[in-house]
Amino acid sequence: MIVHVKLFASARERAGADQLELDLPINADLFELRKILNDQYPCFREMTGRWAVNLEFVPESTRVGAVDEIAWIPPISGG
Amino acid sequence: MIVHVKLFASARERAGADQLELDLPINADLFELRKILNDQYPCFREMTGRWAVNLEFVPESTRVGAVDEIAWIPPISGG
Amino acid sequence: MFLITNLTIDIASILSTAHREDGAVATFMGTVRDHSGGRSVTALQYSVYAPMALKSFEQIADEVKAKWGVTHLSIVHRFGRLKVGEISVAVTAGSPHRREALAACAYAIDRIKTISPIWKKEFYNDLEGIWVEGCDASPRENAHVHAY
Amino acid sequence: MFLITNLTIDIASILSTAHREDGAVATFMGTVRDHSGGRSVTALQYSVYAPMALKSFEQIADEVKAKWGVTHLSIVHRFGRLKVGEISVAVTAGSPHRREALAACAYAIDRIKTISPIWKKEFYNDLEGIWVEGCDASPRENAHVHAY
Repeated sequence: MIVHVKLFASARERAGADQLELDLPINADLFELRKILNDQYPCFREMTGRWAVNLEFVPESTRVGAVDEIAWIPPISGG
Repeated sequence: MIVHVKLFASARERAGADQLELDLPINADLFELRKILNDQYPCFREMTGRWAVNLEFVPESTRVGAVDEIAWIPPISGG
Repeated sequence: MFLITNLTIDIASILSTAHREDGAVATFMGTVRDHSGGRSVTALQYSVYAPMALKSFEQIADEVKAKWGVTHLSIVHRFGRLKVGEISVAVTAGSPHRREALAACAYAIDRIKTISPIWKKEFYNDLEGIWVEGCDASPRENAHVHAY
Repeated sequence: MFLITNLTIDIASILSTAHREDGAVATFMGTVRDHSGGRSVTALQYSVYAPMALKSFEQIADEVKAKWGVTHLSIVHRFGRLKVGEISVAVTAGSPHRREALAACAYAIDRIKTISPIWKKEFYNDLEGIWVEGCDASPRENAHVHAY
């Protein structure tokens, strides 16, 4: 299945894109997504951050589907 | 010696004056001033408050003179 | 800035005097509530011993700067008659850090209520008005209560 | 009011939306400092994941209302490029009581810095600009850190 990962700030600049398209196995979780991301975009290997799905922070064990809004959240610095 | 006592808020309304003039013995302290005040203005007997001399809160043992600015400070409620 | 005024407190102009280069500006505003002790309040009147109140504001600013290293503290207090919703007091603190700015505001307003010679009279629908009797702590007690 | 805007934050208009009948209104403003980590800062750029940030503001308001019973909380955050001295964030809390209003402001700004997906890039005199890496706590850790 095709999923899209939204990128922001340092991650967006390093990847050179607002979002990335990935082909994941059905029922994949964010841990598997991260592995595929690291393989296809080596710049991700060193990145720290959190996952958000449908506007909520979620653990890496969360399974994702094609309709979910998936975002990679680098360390935040608002305020 | 003649001293003046500034009054505010409830004390001012009860005494019906912005300030009171009192004749005190030389070297009197605020404790003696209060006794004379209570004698001459019975409405003071029930009043709680603090003394200020020259814009500072002071204890009742403070001696006052004719040049001091003496004020009776009822319980405050600013803010 | 330390000010006692019978004019409407203009919070925007007060904030324009804060040192915005500091990074953190905290403000506390007290406003006239429409009720007090279960009764409906129609208006307030503040009476002030102005020279002593201004001196107390300066003292509070000195305390705040010593305790939290804030770079800026302003206190503005109204006197005279106020309507419901009007600002009675505005405290503004500027600091490099947010915790200090907020703590300075909290401390300053507590101190105003303890040492600044200001009195509030509440007016109700059907009554003459009553002077609110608040803090009557001795200066020595204050020093202990506020030594945090 | 929850707002993410690229326009100058107008603190007077934000305060006009606060419930002044409440008695206590506290505000915290973060402004752009002219230095960071010993370096001179010339400008900032904020980037925001807007729908998630707005959702986080609503969550923070719910938490604040549950914890302190404040009646009003507004959060406004800038995005885009800011000059030194400009307001980046403004939090306003209205409450019947001063301690709650100030505590709500302090809590809300801490939470924004922990859960709101907003990023700051600092520009210096001679450099391209660097994304500031701040909070990376997991949501579960947050819950503990902020359970005060």
